[in-house]
Amino acid sequence: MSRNTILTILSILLLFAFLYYASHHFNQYTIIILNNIAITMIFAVSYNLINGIAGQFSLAPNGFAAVGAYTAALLSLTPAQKQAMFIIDPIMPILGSIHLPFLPALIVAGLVTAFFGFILGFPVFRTRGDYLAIVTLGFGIVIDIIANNAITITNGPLGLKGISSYTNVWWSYGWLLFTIFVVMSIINSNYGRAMKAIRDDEDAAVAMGINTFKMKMIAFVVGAFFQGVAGGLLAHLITTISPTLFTFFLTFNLLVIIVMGGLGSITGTAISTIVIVWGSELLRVFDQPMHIFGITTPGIPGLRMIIFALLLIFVMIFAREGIMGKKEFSWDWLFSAIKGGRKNAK
Amino acid sequence: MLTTIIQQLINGISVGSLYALVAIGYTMVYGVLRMINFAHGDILMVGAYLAFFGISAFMLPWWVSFTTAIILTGFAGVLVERLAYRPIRNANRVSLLITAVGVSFFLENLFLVLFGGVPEAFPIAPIFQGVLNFNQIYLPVVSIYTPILALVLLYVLLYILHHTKYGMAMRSIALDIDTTSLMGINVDIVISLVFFIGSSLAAVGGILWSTQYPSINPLMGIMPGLKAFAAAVLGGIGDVAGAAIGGLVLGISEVLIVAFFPSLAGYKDAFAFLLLILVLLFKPTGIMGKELERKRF
Amino acid sequence: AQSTIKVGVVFSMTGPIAAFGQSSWDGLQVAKEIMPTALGKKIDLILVDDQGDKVQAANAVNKLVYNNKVDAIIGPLISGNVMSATPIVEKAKIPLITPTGTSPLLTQGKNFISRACFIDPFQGKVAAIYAVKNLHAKTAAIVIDSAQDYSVGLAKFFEENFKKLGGKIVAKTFIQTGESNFSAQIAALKPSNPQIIYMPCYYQEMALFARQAREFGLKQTILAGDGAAEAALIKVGGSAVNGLTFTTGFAPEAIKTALGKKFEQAYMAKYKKLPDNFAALSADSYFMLVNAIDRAKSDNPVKINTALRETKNFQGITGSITLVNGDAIKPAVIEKVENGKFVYVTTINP
Amino acid sequence: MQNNILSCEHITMEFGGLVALNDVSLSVAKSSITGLIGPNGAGKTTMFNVITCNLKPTTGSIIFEGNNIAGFKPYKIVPLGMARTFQNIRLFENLTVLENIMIGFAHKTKYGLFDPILKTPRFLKQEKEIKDKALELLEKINLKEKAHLKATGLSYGEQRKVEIARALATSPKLLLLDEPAAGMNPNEKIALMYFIKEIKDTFNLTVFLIEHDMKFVMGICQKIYVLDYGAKIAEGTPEEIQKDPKVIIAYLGEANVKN
Amino acid sequence: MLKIRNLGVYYKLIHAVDNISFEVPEGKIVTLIGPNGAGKSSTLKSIVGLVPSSGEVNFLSHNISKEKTYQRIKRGIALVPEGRKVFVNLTVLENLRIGAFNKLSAELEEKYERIFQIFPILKKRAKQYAGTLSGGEQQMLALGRALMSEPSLLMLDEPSLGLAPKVVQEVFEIIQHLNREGMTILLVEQNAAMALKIAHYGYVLETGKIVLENIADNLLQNEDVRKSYLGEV
Ligand SMILES: Nc1ncnc2c1ncn2[C@@H]1O[C@H](COP(=O)(O)OP(=O)(O)OP(=O)(O)O)[C@@H](O)[C@H]1O
Ligand SMILES: Nc1ncnc2c1ncn2[C@@H]1O[C@H](COP(=O)(O)OP(=O)(O)OP(=O)(O)O)[C@@H](O)[C@H]1O
Ligand SMILES: CC(C)C[C@H](N)C(=O)O
Ligand SMILES: [Mg+2]
Ligand SMILES: [Mg+2]
Repeated sequence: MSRNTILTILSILLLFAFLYYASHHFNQYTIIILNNIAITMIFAVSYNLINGIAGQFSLAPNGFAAVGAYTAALLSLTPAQKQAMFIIDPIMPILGSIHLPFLPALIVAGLVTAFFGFILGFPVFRTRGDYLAIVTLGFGIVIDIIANNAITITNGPLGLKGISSYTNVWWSYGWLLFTIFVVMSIINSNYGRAMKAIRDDEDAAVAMGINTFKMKMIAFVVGAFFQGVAGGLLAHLITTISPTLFTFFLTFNLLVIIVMGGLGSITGTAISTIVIVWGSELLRVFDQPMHIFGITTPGIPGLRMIIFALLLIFVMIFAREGIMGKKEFSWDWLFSAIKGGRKNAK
Repeated sequence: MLTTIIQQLINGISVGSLYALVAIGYTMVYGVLRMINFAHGDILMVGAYLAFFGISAFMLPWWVSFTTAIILTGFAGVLVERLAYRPIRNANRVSLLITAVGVSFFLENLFLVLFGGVPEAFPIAPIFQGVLNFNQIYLPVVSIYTPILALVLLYVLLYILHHTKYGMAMRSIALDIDTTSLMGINVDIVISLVFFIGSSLAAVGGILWSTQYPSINPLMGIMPGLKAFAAAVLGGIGDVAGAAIGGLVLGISEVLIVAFFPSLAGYKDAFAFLLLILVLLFKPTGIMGKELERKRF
Repeated sequence: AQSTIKVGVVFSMTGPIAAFGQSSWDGLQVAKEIMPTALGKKIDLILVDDQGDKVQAANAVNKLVYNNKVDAIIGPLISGNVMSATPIVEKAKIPLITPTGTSPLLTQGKNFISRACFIDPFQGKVAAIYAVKNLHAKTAAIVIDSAQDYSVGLAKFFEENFKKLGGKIVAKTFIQTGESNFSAQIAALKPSNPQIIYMPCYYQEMALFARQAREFGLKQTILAGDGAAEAALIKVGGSAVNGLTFTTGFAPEAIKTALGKKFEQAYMAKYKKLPDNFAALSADSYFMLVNAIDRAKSDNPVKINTALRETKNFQGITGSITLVNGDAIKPAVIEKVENGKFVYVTTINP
Repeated sequence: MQNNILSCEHITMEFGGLVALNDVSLSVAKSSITGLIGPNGAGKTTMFNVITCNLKPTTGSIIFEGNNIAGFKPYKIVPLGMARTFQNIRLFENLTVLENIMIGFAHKTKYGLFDPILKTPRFLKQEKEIKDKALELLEKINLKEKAHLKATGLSYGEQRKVEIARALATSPKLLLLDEPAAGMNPNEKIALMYFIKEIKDTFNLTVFLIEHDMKFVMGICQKIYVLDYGAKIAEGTPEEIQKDPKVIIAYLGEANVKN
Repeated sequence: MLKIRNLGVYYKLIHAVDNISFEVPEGKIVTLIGPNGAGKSSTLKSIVGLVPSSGEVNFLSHNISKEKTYQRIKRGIALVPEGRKVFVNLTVLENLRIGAFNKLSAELEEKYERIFQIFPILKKRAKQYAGTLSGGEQQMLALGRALMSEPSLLMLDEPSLGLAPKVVQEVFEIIQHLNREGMTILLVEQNAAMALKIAHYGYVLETGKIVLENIADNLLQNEDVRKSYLGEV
């Protein structure tokens, strides 16, 4: 085994040790945030495959997340729960009786979402640039509206409640590692190179004999699969889903994350996910009464978002290439940096 | 039956021209900066609030209040461009988009903090009051003004764009900012002008919108913004006349769907976007749109 | 064990039903001024905004339970949001009392949910009786907000009772929270020419719907539920809501208890207006909670919950309250909008 | 004609009302260097786009090694043995020089999506092969030291070479070059001429090129076609073309003709 | 007319132009030659303020280094940018019109006529979108557009790039003609032989530095120049 493999395995073990400690000693709220980080990272890493690596400006993740979340939730809810919940119209009979354990439910959710991605890919990849963004944005909106109206499937705007909270740090970080592994494997292969070529110059990529449609489709479908899974994990974390959860805001958050981390950099995505998820949690103090210099200000709803928006605009103005640019972390890089640091120290 | 159809058609045109008005401003900014200005809907909200304060807080006559609101909103748009968009004018598209959404959040929440989330009742100007009744066909007076105003403003805008030198500058900026400044043109001023016009149009839209649905709140801009965006794309984003057509098509089809397929009522917004996706499939640049930047081999 | 008792508050301070949250919060603060302590400990209110959204409500409750470690929760205000918060408090064993969530499903099979208000089967029945007896309606149209559990449920209870009393539902149409253009729904209703329109929705949509309905020549009485009991209805609806009649849990005119009088005075002094349904019920929730803590002689959430659910003949602002399985059995009040004001019509006992 | 690797027959290409190519027929002999010249807007690049199937001609057929390829998907042309460069250099900006070249081998990889995920021997072996071959190619063009630089960090002339090498990586039989010498100074042009001749021999290629620099074209091509307003106005050896009065009037101008 | 002192242009880490100084006297043609990436285009762009630069740019005895691009243009400088950059979505006539953006519209007709005299083909194409012109026509349009502002200093960036030999010939003739009518010209070219033939004075730029300057004819005779830029081995 090479040094790098050993180091990688060691750090994964370290992560698991941390998670073990966390799940026994941290309070539930912190654990929810830890889960949130992992799930958001799954979303963001897979989203970066299509947006950052293949360079297709898709705005579809909220739609995919919805498909995944609803699929997983409908599969894992018990028939009795479903019967009780559908008060406007009864649930579709097939869906009403089906019941699966968590893991199969997640995998089916991923597959169903990937299938949506596949179908959607046909119209989407007829367009480019802003129009592609718009078509995928439209997809998200259409999914939202279907979720609101296909009442026999989704229970409409009332949403699904009482989903079992299966998601824990093991599930979410397990899936996260798997996602990163798969996405990195693809990036570091001929597929990834071809996707990057398409991003830089699509016509030139065609001239190199690359089937650009196929490559974009692969990025899209693989991304959709993991976003579906992440949606499923999310549903089983917060236990209540309704169409409002899957609005453009979700996509927007991911977009901020991948741009802030550096479009195309998985390392950057990981870092900025932590910054954003944790950071917006910290910002919550602004929504609560604050005690500054002995004066107590009442909690002001909205203040947090104002600050978030302002920070966002500042980041866009001052950090255009993102935290990592298009670079990735690697052990070699780390060691040479340390060596370089030593040299400088002398 | 015929009454119902006519009634619904009137409703459609009235909503549609509202969409059109907002869409025109949307598309104008896009046409010049190639930027989807997600904050456009919120600018509309700002316009509505300003008009509201003019009448309710400062007791101004409606027309003074409206004109002031329209002008002030125009300047608000200029300010947004100056502070948020200009510093990243040369950045990539995604950063621009994110900044625009950031501005949108900022405006929504600023108004939320300042004025609270409780809706305010928008005062209806005397000329917009009342409903005409022709044989069981009801025609609210606003619905007469809206299409007319939309048409007039569209005409004015097209004139500016195609028959004045500033309009020409706007079109050339859309293509290449640097080369435009090489013509001795103060690009910043021209872009400010675009934002002024676009935002003033949003204010007009906001006032009319609030007159038809007289409850204003800080989040009121989201829906019209989204609809106008769909309309703008439907018509071919960047094309002013297209935006107007897109708005009408959207408004009418929306109303007709609910009227004649009541069971599909909930899908009316989906319809807008399905229509849009379909149009893009067969004409990837919208109804009136031309291909934007085509890389030549 | 802590020096203060922490009570989480989940209200909708922004979003489509922000007015509910604002009124409720006003009422709650007055209540706290009246009774600032329990067991001799200061009570700390921690407000989190749920933006009127189910998912946000679940997030808010999560945060209160696990981050702020509250001992009890007041809110959310609307049924859908209560439902999404329920699994969290049931699991964490923290008592939750909703001031105004009226759906019967909220407490069914639950151990930690209570409420200060009546439930919808009763409210729907009262409305149906009023429609038939007082408004002499034989036909009705129903407008349902399909985004709200409350609306869907209440519409059903009204329909059942109205039919039982010989009435006929001639049209049913759906709207959604946040919409503003109802011309299509109105045009669809119009041909059926109902005698009344039953609209168990929230104030914002109701006001806009009423305006547009009047513009398109629909003159029928609109009958509604407690979602109408908010001043913003009149502010937005203007003259179009004159005549709108609704069932609700409270009217200042119906105050009889000592606590009620005291509250009314303090509220008047602070806000220069009369308390409304939301202020009163939120305050009642608070008083019930304080009362339960005192009876439990402990700030242990499970013990508080047991005491709370055993509340009997508590003399609250809105009358004598007894909880059965967390549900309050209470009279309903009928109010009406007249010349831009809410006017008390009558009280109907269960 | 068996020794023609490419022949275009009666190609007409219309854009809306504009006739960019009007019934043009031409053929490229195996192992030759053939030139295509003509005034700006004559339709030269359009002709290339038609040949590489980036455009579908309104009428006409393109016979490449005996098969009519008109209407093929453009990416399917490369495996048949045709590669091109662009009028403006179009390298993949964010990839290294090495990766740029590796892209040229992309169409030949034979592993599926699951191979890289499972790290199968097939995947590892092919990746190594591709990398080795790409390095080999870079060595041939003396750019091995710059393999790990971003492509945009190279000088213009070097970028041109990388672009050509990238095309070579696809193992073409026919190489199409669109104004390869544009933007180069006379010395660089001469170097490029030698380079093209050299790769033609080492890789046993046929080259078809567009160029406005007459020294270049005349110095390198065995046969030249001349387009004007979308129509072929002349064909022949460099000597014949230089003397052709039609070409002089349309393209060269009196002053450029050495007597 | 134009005096450059210690001009420097940086792009992040790349030092494209390194402290150069040179002059363009009134009424002359001065040419700037050099290999690819020498910094020629960067120099021209910094003179009109399109890229940030250090040092001093003096035009008609005014220090214009702090001015915005449009202000410098208004002073009477025009640049025909590399790659023509005509506005493809405007018509030929509109392209000309925008060239004279700051001029009174009363004089427009005369101005158009002057341009059409120099480039008769543009008159035929007047109503066409510039995007549909051929490369040579676009180059003429770019020149015409620059002339519309009646600049006292005309700067051209590789006007012969990608043009057919015949058109190259024409373009150079026009440049000379304009100069004879009194226009000062700063010409950047790869085609050093042609450029030096029509210029009065020349500078050779290599990796951001001026390595050689002289009367154009002398440069033409210079051994190094002949070797490096004229393709004579
Ligand atoms: N996709 C297209 N749509 C419309 N017109 C086009 C398109 N592609 C090329 N043309 C037009 O076809 C004509 C021929 O263009 P082409 O690019 O082939 O010329 P060229 O011979 O390569 O010229 P140059 O030497 O300047 O590169 C031009 O008039 C051009 O504007
Ligand atoms: N916008 C830019 N960003 C980064 N580097 C740039 C930029 N523009 C030019 N450069 C770099 O600056 C240097 C000088 O470029 P410049 O375009 O001025 O050269 P030039 O002499 O005009 O070359 P050419 O003859 O190829 O046009 C080159 O190394 C180039 O890569
Ligand atoms: C605020 C009230 C109108 C809430 C309503 N009773 C509900 O249960 O949703
Ligand atoms: Mg060409
Ligand atoms: Mg240059």
